[in-house]
Amino acid sequence: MSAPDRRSRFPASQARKGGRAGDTPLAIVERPATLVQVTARKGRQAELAAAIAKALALDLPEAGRVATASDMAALWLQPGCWLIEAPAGQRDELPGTLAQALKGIAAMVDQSHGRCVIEISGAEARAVLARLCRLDLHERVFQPGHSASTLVGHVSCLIHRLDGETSSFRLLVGSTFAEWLLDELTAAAASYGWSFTPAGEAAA
Amino acid sequence: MHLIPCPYCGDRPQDEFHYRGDATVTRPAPDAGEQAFYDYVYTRENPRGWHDEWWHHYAGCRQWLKVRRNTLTHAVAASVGPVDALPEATP
Amino acid sequence: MTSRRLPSGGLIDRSKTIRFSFDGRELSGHPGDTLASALLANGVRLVGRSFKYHRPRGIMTAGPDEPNALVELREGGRREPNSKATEIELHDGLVSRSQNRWPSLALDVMALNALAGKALSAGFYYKTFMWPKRFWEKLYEPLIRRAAGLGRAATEADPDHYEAMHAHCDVLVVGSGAAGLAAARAAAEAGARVILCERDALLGGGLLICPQHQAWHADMLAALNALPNVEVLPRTNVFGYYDHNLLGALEQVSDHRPEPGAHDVRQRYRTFRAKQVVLATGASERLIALPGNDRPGVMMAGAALTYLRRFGVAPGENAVVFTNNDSAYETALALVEAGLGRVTLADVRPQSELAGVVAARGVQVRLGTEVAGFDGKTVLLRQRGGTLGDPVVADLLCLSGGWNPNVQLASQSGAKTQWDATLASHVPGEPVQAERSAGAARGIFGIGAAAQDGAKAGEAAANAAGFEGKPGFALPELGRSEQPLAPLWEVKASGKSFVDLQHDVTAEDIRLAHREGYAHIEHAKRYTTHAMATDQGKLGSLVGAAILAEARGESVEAVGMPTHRPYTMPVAIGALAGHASGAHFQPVRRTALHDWHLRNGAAMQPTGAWLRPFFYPKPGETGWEPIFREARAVRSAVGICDVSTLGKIDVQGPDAATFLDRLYINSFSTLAVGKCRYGVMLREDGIVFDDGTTSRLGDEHFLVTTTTGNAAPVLEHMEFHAQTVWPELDVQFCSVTDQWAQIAVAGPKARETLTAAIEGLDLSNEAFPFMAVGEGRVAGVPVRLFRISFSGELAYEVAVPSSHAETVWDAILSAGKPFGIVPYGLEAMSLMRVEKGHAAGPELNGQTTAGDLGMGRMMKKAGDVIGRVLSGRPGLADPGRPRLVGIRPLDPGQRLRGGAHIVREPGSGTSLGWVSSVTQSIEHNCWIGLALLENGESLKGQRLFAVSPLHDESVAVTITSPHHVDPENARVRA
Amino acid sequence: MPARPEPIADRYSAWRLLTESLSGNRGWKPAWRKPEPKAAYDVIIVGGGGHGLATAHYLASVHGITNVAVVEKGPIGLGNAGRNTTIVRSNYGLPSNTRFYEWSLKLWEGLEQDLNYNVMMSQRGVLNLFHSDSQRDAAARRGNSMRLQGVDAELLDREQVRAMAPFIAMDNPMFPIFGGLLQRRGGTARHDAVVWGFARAADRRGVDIIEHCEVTGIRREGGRVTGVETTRGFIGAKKVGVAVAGNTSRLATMAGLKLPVESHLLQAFVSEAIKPMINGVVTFGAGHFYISQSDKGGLVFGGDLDGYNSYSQRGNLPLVEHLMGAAVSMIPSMSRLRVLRQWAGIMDMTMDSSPFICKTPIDGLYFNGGWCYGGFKATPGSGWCFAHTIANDAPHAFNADLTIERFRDGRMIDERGAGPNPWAQ
Repeated sequence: MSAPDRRSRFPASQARKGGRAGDTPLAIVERPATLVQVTARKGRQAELAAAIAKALALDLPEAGRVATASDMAALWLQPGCWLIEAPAGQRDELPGTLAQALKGIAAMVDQSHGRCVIEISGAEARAVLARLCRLDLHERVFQPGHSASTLVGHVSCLIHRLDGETSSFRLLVGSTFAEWLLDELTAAAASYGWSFTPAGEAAA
Repeated sequence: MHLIPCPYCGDRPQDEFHYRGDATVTRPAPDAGEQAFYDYVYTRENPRGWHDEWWHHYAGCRQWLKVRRNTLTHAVAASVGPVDALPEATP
Repeated sequence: MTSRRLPSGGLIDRSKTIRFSFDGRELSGHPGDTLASALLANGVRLVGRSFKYHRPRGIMTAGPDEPNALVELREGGRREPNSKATEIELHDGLVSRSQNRWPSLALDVMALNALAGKALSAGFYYKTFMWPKRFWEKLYEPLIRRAAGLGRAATEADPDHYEAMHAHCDVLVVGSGAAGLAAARAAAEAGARVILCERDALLGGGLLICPQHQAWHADMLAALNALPNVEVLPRTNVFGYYDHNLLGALEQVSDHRPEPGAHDVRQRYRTFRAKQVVLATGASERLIALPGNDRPGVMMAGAALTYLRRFGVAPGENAVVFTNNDSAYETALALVEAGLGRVTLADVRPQSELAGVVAARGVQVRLGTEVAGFDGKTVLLRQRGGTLGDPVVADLLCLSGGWNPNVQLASQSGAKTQWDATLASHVPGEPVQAERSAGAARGIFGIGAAAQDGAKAGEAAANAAGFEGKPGFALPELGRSEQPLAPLWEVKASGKSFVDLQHDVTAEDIRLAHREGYAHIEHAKRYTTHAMATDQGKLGSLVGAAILAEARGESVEAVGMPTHRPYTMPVAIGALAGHASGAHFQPVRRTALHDWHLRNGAAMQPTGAWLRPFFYPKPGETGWEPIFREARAVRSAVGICDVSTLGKIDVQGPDAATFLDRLYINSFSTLAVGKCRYGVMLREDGIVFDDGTTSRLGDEHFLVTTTTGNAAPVLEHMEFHAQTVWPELDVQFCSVTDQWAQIAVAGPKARETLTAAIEGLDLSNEAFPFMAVGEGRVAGVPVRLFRISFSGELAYEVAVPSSHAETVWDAILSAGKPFGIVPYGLEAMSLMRVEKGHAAGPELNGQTTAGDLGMGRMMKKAGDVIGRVLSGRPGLADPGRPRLVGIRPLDPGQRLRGGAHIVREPGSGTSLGWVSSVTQSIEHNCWIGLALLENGESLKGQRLFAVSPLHDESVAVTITSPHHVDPENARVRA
Repeated sequence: MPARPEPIADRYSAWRLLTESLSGNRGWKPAWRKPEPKAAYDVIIVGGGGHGLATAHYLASVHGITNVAVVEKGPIGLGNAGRNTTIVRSNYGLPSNTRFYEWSLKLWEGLEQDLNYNVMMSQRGVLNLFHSDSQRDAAARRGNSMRLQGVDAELLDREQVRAMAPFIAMDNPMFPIFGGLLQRRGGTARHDAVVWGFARAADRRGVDIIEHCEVTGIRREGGRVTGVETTRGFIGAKKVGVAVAGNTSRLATMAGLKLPVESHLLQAFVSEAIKPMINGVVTFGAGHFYISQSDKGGLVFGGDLDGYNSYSQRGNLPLVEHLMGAAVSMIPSMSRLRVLRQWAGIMDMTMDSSPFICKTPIDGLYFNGGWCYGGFKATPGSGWCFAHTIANDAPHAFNADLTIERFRDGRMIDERGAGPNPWAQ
């Protein structure tokens, strides 16, 4: 039998709203994913890129960038190290697939449960982040496809901007910090209003 | 809030980094003896001016950077990755 | 009390009335008023008492330079001392009180200090209060402390909220006078991202009192609002200029309201990271030291003009304007226009081309004249340098000693200030950071000239930030050029002439400091407390420096000025904390089982950044009862504990084993796949750094566990050595602390419990012995199983992908039900670890070696190990060092205390060591402990004393092995 | 206990204060002269801070050595002596420290009389709060060590802390107050007055205090020091004592020495003056925050180092944000008070956060440094022990362990166990 997958990092929480009933509220949505961290063995970076391209039809991006293909993405983490992001449904398969594809080429570590993915969007998304993060996220500087590992609400986060007309960002945070980060986000968004939607329970 | 130029991530606020001081001392060979290790761990030039030092980008790319920073003005002249060498001299 | 509100004029909304109170008196004003203008309009003249002599004081300025009009605002948790009435926007229901007086503002008994004035000269307290010795704390100091201070702090927590906000821009413009507005517009039209900060609620600075430039002012505001790349921030004072072109500011979001609206903050702490900065911070008018220059009725000339033009208030009935420069002539005219009885202008300069102009409009002009005294009713005029005075009836004395460019921010940025002889003041020097000053801030006065200078500065800043666009907008015409000012610092005549009104520092005090050898500006400042009050001496610091210069027989330039440091204006501490205080002070980590613990009544306690269950009390249980119950369950049956907070680091690569061999004093290359081993790592200085078990999951794959507190430091330690010391090693690692939740299952029934819960793993002692590692499934969830024990019982730890933690935890609980399984918390765990004699935090305290902890033998014979060499230093290798032992009281009824010291005999002052950890033992039914004891090995079995003078306790103890339970380790192998 | 010195001439007295006040305060003499340097001295002290001036005072008053110059690159007392948070205490846990700091505290207790200058030494107590059982045990270990050495210490429980300091938030979710270690004899003193008092007392005994005289070199012949090169020329000396805090490494380099010292930035803050709120000194285990209230009414507070080598005396915002957060978390009623001024000093941090007062490999050259952020409280003790060490060419028992060799020998005096990472101490 396979596990009933409780994907939310917010076990007690249902969808919530808070702050001022403004017309530019911040939408906070938990987006569970399959996350696999791959780190090239010494001098095997090219082979790693090739293997990932072969196995997932995904290019490994340069520093500070995100590469996407179909329903997958590769996020740069460190020199020689990327995070592969796929739909939550692949949590059981993807690690195995990659373990095979990368044998001897890279270290492969499942982080699907180690990181929580939080998407925020709304006209004031950047203004909310300006209260929590010291980076310049102005669209002139930080565009869709750009990513940065930095501090948000005093905790390490990987942040990247998504395409779309309303400004929206994704935050990947250590899962034991997820509730802290949610508190910081809702406090920072209080003057605009906010809504939070945790990941739904998956069917067993 | 200082800006530390990260060769991988660009200019980043100092609170993304952890400091580890003097990068001019290097760990001696295991058989180099007590005096060598004593100097590595304890004795410092502690210059008033340009100083090559370790900064760990813990909230970013997690690399140990060699940063040349002025201890009097807090200006930063250069930074390189863990195994790269900083430029010879800074005026 | 007669109203002094003029029939018309001013930027106030006369159609609305605002009620407020001062010292309990109900008064009224209009929107647009400050508390100060409203008080003046209501004829309030006396607003405060000075710091030392408690002299009566009135409103002196119309801005942040105010030394006198400090009031206590609001009530309860919102009570706020030392607010400047000149900076408070009037709002309905505002409650304000005068400060530092008793019993009342009008009658203040401390004013008696003034009688003793001569004895209370600068630094007098350094020379006295020394006899008799003991009287200082008992008598003198309490009196001084009660007399000193200004307002009172609140006694309750502040109900309001604050937040930080971090902005970036190409060009930051500070100040929105003519120069600032022009700079912002020029930079923005060039294409730059611009932020414009203004301390005031209204933009315009000097433009607000220049009717003739109203049109241009309005046009500039409209233009700036229309530009999408400009952010305008009123009520935002830039308080500091820091390294790397970062500036800090305070935005007063809600202070102009009775209280913040729901979801609004009171104040916002802002940082600006700017490519270029334009400082258009204007200038401040300076004081003239003369007898009585602190009386109610004395006001800076520019302030008087502001009250007349901006607030429509006449600050007096008959006025004398005393000046050494042109600017005050406009004040004289405005006073006449306002219909004051008699307006006299005394100019120290022998002639002035403006004399005729203002005389024609009804001002009595007295050239070559100085003011030799003021008593609140009459002003004593006399020929410059003369002796005979001629009294003029006046209740208002306006002073203008010239203007000081506000160089604080430029100076903070690192630019050395320069002396400008024509201004008799300092101007900003060569920039050190990417900044430039414009307008009055660098001594360029007059709306037209300042605007032109600002426009140039704005365009230059934009260009420097990489924007080439050409701004194009009209500038106001240049005004007439001013006549040179005649430097004037002090009018020497009998009576107290103040250079610092708030701290009651007189010209004579400065001279006394000089006579006593405190002649350096910093010494004189500290000795007299000149310019150290809440107004930061903006009015008089230069005057004091000039008087010191005269005493030293040197130029003011040579004397110099004290360094400018943050803050340009005092900043609320709560604002700088932002959101990060109280429960939000620093990040809180929660394990995947956090909610289960809460639902099941756990007593949660912080440990480092984590919240963890200390125990799970049952109804009626008190004190140690829940801890004993949980520990007994583990020792007698089985318990389950959330140990997810342990640091977990995944280490892979061909050189992983070699790498770990160098990190730990013991070997891991010899560890078999499917096994784990306890390891100890040292700092390079030979002191123990961390410990934990490391498992070999594959030839090239290890899982390291660290103590909860060291998870991050150990990872950084690994990264440092892998990246910089041994870059040739092919090893990869990352933290998996959050990926895996970890559950300890401990007790004689642990095997049965897990056997019932796990699939795919044979748990028999043969198949899965002590220190074995394996994989299986619990409730369908893939888990890793480790047979390790912290409690000293047969025990396992189950690692679970963290989202499944509760599923697995529940499954184990139900599997253990038949055996009476209970969840146990940190307290029971530490009880058992002390019984077992495992070293933990209190023993791994950064002062102990492996040898001290009885693990010296673990050091491998050969090979490079971090800390090996320096751990051989005589001081660390000394066999006499304190060593880990166990202690038990001879009388089982007596309690032990952590932090007690071990001595040979009660009363001995010689400590042989200290007690690091204690607990009540359920195995021995008495207190037991761990201690670090000099020559501990050789003292086993001896009787010594654990003394705690702090508790007045002395307990006879026996020294034992640290392993109070199962020293031969039979249970964990069972 | 060693004997007290003879009183100085030209004393301050109540009578003197009265007569002066009646004659317009015209009779006061400069607290210290501004002499030209002589060609040579028996002893030159480099550094006109509290420690250097105290050393000169005790050389003259205790050892009768008055042919002494104190050379200072700027005006006296404007380095760390004028930039600290004025805390005085001896609540150390390791005997080598307790011994020294307790002697210093004893000197503080008689300092007004010794100097005939009111340095406003005020023993209103120093209270160290702890936030967990293990922190309490560590505090008890320290307090008991003090008590065994005859130093006063008390362990307060929650309720005693609440009674003594009602302004403290007892139940911060992450930093609940478990209790505190109190040293009643601890307190504060007026930092500038300490400098001026020592300067005046030393001057009155014939010590030359030479300001605006920067040492540029240390002249040696045959392994023995012969004097110092300065911006005002060479000045000869039989013995040279260096007490320059943050600049210790620079002076060491002039003498060809390399020390286990790094210079780090420490910020301090003062609020607007308010009526009495905080009586003694309170320090929090959380975020290393400490606070007291000056006699003028300002809250004086500080915290951790900025955390990177620096000689700049320029503070930085990360520390400010953290510190103000700690302040409001621990003392919620501070929220609406305003911080008035911020400043920074350069700390000479050693690799175990304890100081050294000792001889060097060079004959006649002595070093006093490594004060980390604790130099102010040590001022009299440091001067007294340094004077003894210079006068006798051998340390006193009080500073016998405070050597530089201790690091080579592995006998660190590491109260906090932070190890050789000055930025983390």
